[in-house]
Amino acid sequence: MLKLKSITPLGADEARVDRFTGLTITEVTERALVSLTARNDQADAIRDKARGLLGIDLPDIGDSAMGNIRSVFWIGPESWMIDMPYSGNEYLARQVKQAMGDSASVVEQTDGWCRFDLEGATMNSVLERLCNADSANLAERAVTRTQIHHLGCFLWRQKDGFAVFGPRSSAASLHHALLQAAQSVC
Amino acid sequence: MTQKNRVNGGLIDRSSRVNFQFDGKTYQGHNGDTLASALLANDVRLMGRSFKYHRPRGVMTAGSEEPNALMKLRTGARQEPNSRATVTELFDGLEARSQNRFPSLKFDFMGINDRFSNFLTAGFYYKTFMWPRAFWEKLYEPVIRKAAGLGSISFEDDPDSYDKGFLHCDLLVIGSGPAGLMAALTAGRAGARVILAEEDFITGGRLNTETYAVAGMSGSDWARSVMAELESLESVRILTRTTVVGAFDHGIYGAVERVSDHMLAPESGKPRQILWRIYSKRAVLAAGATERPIAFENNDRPGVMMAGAVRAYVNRWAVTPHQQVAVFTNNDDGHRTAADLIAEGVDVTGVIDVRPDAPSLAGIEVFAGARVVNSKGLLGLKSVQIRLANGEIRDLTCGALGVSGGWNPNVHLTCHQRGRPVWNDAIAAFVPGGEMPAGLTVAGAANGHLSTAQALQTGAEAAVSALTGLGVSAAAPDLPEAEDAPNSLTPFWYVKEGKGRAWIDPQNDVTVKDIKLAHQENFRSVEHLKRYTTLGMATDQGKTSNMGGLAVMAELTGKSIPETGTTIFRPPYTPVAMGALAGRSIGKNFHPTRETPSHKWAVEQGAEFVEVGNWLRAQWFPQPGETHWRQSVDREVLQTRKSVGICDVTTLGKIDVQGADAAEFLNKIYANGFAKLPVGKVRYGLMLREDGIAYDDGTAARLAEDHFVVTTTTANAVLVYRNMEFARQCLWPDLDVQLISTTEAWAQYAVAGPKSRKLLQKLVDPEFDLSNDAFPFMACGEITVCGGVRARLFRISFSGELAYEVAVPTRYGDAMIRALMEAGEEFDAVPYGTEALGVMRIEKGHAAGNELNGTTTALNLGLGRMVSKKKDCIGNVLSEREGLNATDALRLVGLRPVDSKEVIPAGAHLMNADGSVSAKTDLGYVTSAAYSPILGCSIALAFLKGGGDRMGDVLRVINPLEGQEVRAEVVSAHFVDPEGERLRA
Amino acid sequence: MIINHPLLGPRDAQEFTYLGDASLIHRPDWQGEDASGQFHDYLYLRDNLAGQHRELWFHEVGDRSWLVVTRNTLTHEITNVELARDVARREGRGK
Amino acid sequence: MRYSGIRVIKEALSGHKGWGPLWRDPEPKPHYDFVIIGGGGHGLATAYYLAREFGESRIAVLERGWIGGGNVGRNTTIIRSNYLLDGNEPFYEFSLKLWERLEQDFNYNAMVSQRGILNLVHTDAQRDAARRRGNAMILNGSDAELLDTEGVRKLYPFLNFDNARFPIKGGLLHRRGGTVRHDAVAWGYARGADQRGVDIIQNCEATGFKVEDGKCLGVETTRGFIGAGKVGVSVAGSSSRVMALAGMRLPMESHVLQAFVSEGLKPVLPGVITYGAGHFYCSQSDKGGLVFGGDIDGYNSYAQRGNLPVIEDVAEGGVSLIPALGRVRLLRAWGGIMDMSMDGSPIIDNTHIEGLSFNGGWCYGGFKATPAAGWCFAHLLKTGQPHETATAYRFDRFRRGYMIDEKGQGAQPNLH
Repeated sequence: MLKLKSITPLGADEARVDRFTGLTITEVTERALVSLTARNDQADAIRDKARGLLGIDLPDIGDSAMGNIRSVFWIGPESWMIDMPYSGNEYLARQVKQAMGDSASVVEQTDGWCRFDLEGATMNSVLERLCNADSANLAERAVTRTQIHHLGCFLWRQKDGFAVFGPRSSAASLHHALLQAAQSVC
Repeated sequence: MTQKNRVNGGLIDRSSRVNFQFDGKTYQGHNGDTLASALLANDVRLMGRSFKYHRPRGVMTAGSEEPNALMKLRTGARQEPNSRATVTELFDGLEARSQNRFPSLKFDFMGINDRFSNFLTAGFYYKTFMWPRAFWEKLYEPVIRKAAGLGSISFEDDPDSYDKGFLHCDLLVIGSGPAGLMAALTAGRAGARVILAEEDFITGGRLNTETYAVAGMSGSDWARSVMAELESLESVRILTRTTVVGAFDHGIYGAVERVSDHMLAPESGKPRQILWRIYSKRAVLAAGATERPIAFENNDRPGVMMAGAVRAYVNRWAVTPHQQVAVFTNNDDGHRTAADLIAEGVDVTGVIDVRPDAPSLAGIEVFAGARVVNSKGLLGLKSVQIRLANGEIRDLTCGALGVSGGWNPNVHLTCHQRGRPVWNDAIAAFVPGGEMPAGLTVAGAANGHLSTAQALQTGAEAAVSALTGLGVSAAAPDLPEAEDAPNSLTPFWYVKEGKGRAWIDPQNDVTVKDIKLAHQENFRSVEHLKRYTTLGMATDQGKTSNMGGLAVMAELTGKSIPETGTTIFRPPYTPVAMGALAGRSIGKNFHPTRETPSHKWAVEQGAEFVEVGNWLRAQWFPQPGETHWRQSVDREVLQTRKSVGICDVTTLGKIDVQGADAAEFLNKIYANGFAKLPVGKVRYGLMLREDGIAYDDGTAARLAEDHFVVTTTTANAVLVYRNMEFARQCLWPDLDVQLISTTEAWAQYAVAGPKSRKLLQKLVDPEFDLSNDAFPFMACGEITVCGGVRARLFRISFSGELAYEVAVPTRYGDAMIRALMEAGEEFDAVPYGTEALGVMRIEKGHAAGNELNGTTTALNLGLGRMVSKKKDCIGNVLSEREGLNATDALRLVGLRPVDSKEVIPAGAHLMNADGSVSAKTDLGYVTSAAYSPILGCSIALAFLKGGGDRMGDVLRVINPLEGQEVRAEVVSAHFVDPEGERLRA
Repeated sequence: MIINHPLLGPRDAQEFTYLGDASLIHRPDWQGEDASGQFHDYLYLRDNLAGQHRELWFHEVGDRSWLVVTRNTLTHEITNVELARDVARREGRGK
Repeated sequence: MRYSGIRVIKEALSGHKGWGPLWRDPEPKPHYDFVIIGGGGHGLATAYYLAREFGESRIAVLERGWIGGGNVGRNTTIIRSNYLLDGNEPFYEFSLKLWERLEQDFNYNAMVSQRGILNLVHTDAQRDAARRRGNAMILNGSDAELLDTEGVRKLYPFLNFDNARFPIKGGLLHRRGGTVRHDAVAWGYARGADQRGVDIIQNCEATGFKVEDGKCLGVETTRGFIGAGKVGVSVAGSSSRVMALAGMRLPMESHVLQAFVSEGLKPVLPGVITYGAGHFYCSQSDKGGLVFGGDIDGYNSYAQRGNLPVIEDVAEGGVSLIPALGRVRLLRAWGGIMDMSMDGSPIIDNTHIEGLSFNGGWCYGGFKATPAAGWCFAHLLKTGQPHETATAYRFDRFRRGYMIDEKGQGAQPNLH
């Protein structure tokens, strides 16, 4: 039997890293994503089940909960994205669905997105050339949808930087936009 | 070359030497100069030509309101027409050229227009050039167009890049004069997030151009001291070279920062300009005021300037516009100009003050109650003729005349949301009023507070009140001691003496006479006046001229100025480069690109790509020896139908639908029924709009009782998702259903052709049975491939062959296409692109975008019976309207040329075999056409009136656009395997 | 424009897609009397008010909520924003 | 007074004393045979043709503000007859033919300039659609040519052919299309109507209709009641507001469309060009400004102003199509209110109230329709029957299912 080899959203074998004065842009590929949405009137039920499964509380609107390995961020009314290491979690959706039963709709989202992490002293100056999110004022853990180069993205404030999620098919366009803004600022 | 007109002092760096060119001649200036100040320093007064009469023109102002000194900057692809010399920062190597003249600025053939000015009055062109009719486009208009316009563009691609950015603040302060500085300081000290935007390349506004002391120091020094504090505050952001150009809804302002315009070219990777979108909670407009002229005969000569501009040149740039200067004024400001000139040793030959009680001025002759009635000097002012209070006419020698008719507050941004300014008698000017942009307050001269002390005070007050509105307490700083002279002005708009022309709008050549003519012809409303005479429509948008025109009209109608009308302004405040508005989204980056999972592999195969929305899809895969695309496409079709072909179909929208009521929900969304679809099955579905028109089709696969995957067409993925969310949230909010798009998450390949099962069996893990019994037509299931990679398999067919669509996680998409091709080698599997896909769907009579064109019903498509009448679904009620169910309604049919060598073009119209050809006899049109390699001829799908009854008829397929006519037979749209045996095999 | 999203706070209107009058929530009964006439009025006729206007916006580049926004069509001032699903339920929509 | 070159010379030599007002400002009379509400292009044209073609003279045009202040004064000046559908193309072709002899007809130079309109195509599907449209135009007596990429390059060599996201694959050229000096249209019709006895009454707002027994007897205005044999409403942008005075709800929404002009430039664009891959179309005025526009802002509005996203969107399209535009400066942006109808097509029809007729719903296509809309509305007012080119523009088409939907967007006004 053939073994399939994965490639990154930018079409390479290895994740890409771009370094500028005061900014590093790191492509992140080894994360698994699963969306979790409460069925009607089941929001409380899935909070309990999620706590049991993940060991963390589902975050409030616009927020995220970050554990050592697992994180969850809010994506819509009674809807969250679970973020875990890819390795060992190729069937994450199935596991989450089993835990949630009929109380939630669970959808595999891992390959729906590409992700670039931005870190460094100029990250806010770069982001202000890219999107209307008030990145300098985003609290740690906050997550927001925003538009970058006409693409709907998630912007997630983490401890030392930002994670930008964009649609995977447009990874090259998003990456190009990030690089141009970085060159402009750095 | 010496800088003959340079005087002492100023905010220029005399240690620097900056070389620049004007009309090919090299001059020197200093850092801190503008192009205009440097030209004046070099005694260059003639800087341009006017729009209509090509009259010689010199600089009139020292700011962005400049109507006259417009030039082409730079050369080659960076050539930039109509640039105002007054705001062009001087840099080494700057090349400027005059425009709208031929062959030279001093001698301009079109200057002849001035001789015929009596014929070229306002709107003369509306009354002539009508005969003969054909002459307009051929003769009159080309001549007019060539003569009109100002500067020219290079026609080359702009080599520079532009950024966009987004800023957030509590308080946006627009302008950094005394009012703006105090507002920013007040808010900054209170800890508010402040953005201070200044159009100029230094902050301070008129503090840099006046000689008054503030807090015991020069105005510019005081400004520097405030700036030092502001710069130390972390919450304050200072943007110089940044013009706030528009006030938009809800506190959003557009601002343009000129990052690199003071350099020969931008640094590598850096933008030329940035368009900032500023999200402000509150804003203070402290944009100052613009001085207005007094019109008199021949008031447009180079050397006639605003008095405040003369002061600015002397005090800030250490330049006198000429060695001999006179002043014409109706207020005390003109006297300041005279005093400042004298202080620098300039010969002031007189102050002409229309006020009989004009104050006297030491050392200068003040002509009280006098006026300027004419001027002399062809290419530059030589003298003015003045009429004294006693009626005596006298000539006064001067090479420059500073004119002051008072000051107009810069209300522009307050008008951007249709706010109408209100009249203020005290300063005889309009001040902000009416419907102001929410959250905007106005301070300083922009609000009619013309003294420095008032500006400082109102600036602080505006900030305090703005912050109070935000719940932030702020204290006004102690106000520094400053000039607080009362405003003494006698309104005076134009000199009535003289038969010649007195210019109101010097760029567009609108004179007092033109306004009189407009009045005579009943163009009396301000808007009619503007449109008829072109007053205020030039590049300066009437900043110095609108008020004058209004005042003349008011006098003619016998009404007051506010009764006559108001001047209102539209964005942008000053002209903005289109590049800045477009930013990075141009050229190849106009829209983001979407790549399919097989993109990298397809590139390696040498595929031709085509844009489908933002997607790039492989169109066909040329093989060595193929010289025409048709060869590739025919081969792909034939080989697919003969053996097996593989196509990336990832671009179809995929929406995951889950919930206890998912089936019921789909029953409402689709025209046909879904409630009874068994788990493990796929069904074709047709979606209607509420108006009964078919707008999308696709499939829904039931993966579990409470779980479906819906596919949409590539083009409508976003729209279908939005509509489904609307139905879920707004129409049936209690249905238990959840939606999320998964288009990107799966790489999906069609594997089509008689050998497709055999091929897939090599990749699908052995525990999954693909036999026709176990996995029949329209089956679906979750499987694994290649040793445990999770996947989905659908037995659906667009090609009409035995076919599957297999989906794997996108990261494996590249490996999957390679695996499929490798496994397919023994079957001579081919990849096929969108062209072959299109050919095969036409051969099968499947509707696609050309057929689902937003005006066709299920009935038109031959799918009328799919629309269930037994349930509620979007669109079923209105689909029953008579107009959509006429007996001769369009029906989808197939067409085959009678002569198989002929080609039917898509977009052709259908006519009966005999009879006339006209719109009235039009029977329909060809939607899609292709060459069918299986049938060996051109085939087409068409909408034909009453098409169902016309099978076998021969029609004329006409394409008069390209002179083509083909006879074709009406046939079933299902050209290949109409019974569908192949796909069930 | 800025729409004050009931869950997310102020958001640029550019993130939203506009549909139209909030009366589009009130889809008629397909089996009601004169259903065709009812649907015609529902789909095609508008008050098109110059003044306070309740209208539907979809947070397309956001949390995918449909909102009912009350906005003055003369001034663009927005005075109220609600989740459309709450409005729909309150105004009698169900399954 | 007739206008001519000779007259201009004579007046120039005698101090321009002979020029009189283009229209009078009369006091309203108590009664007219025809009262037209709305002194825009359509209303003035309606009055003009009622007088000129149908021999009527007791006509008044009521204008809330100043004539020509609505969409005829704030459009992008394009005229064309390049529609697809049967309900539309005969009407627009009629209109274009009227434009072609308008200036001689009303003796005013409105600068009707047929310099050609080019609609670019970027995909095969667009080319198919352009072919269908071009053929429909030709069948209706209009003109069309299908150009390939090289054909486009010959006309506009400076477009983005080599670095485009969506390459130019050709275009549909409509040579008789072009531009007109928009304000002059209003003034020309006003002058022509005034000369034929029409009372043009500015600063006169309609505040209500007097309806008795289902018959409209006249109009209440800010300047008193004005009786009328027949009332025609032609108030694009305010249609819903005015017809609400008669108790009617219309199949339309009001939306803002922004338009733009650049600084004056020496000749750049010979004709009108429309981008097929973005929201941008552009022409150049005789004064030298590039006049361009794009999409509507997309939300209901009566505010006559728009917002930044659409300005940016238009600029992106413009610079993507014409890279040299990057250094051209935008001088002015403005907004107008459009009657966006439910299928993108207009209504010229009687209402359920006898003696009250309506003309509106022109979306952003009203300017080019001005002569034919005036003519057809005059025809309707005079005869009670629709003109033969305007038979499809009825109120009941939505109820009966005969929409005229050129864009195929259905009942969503902001997409038309």
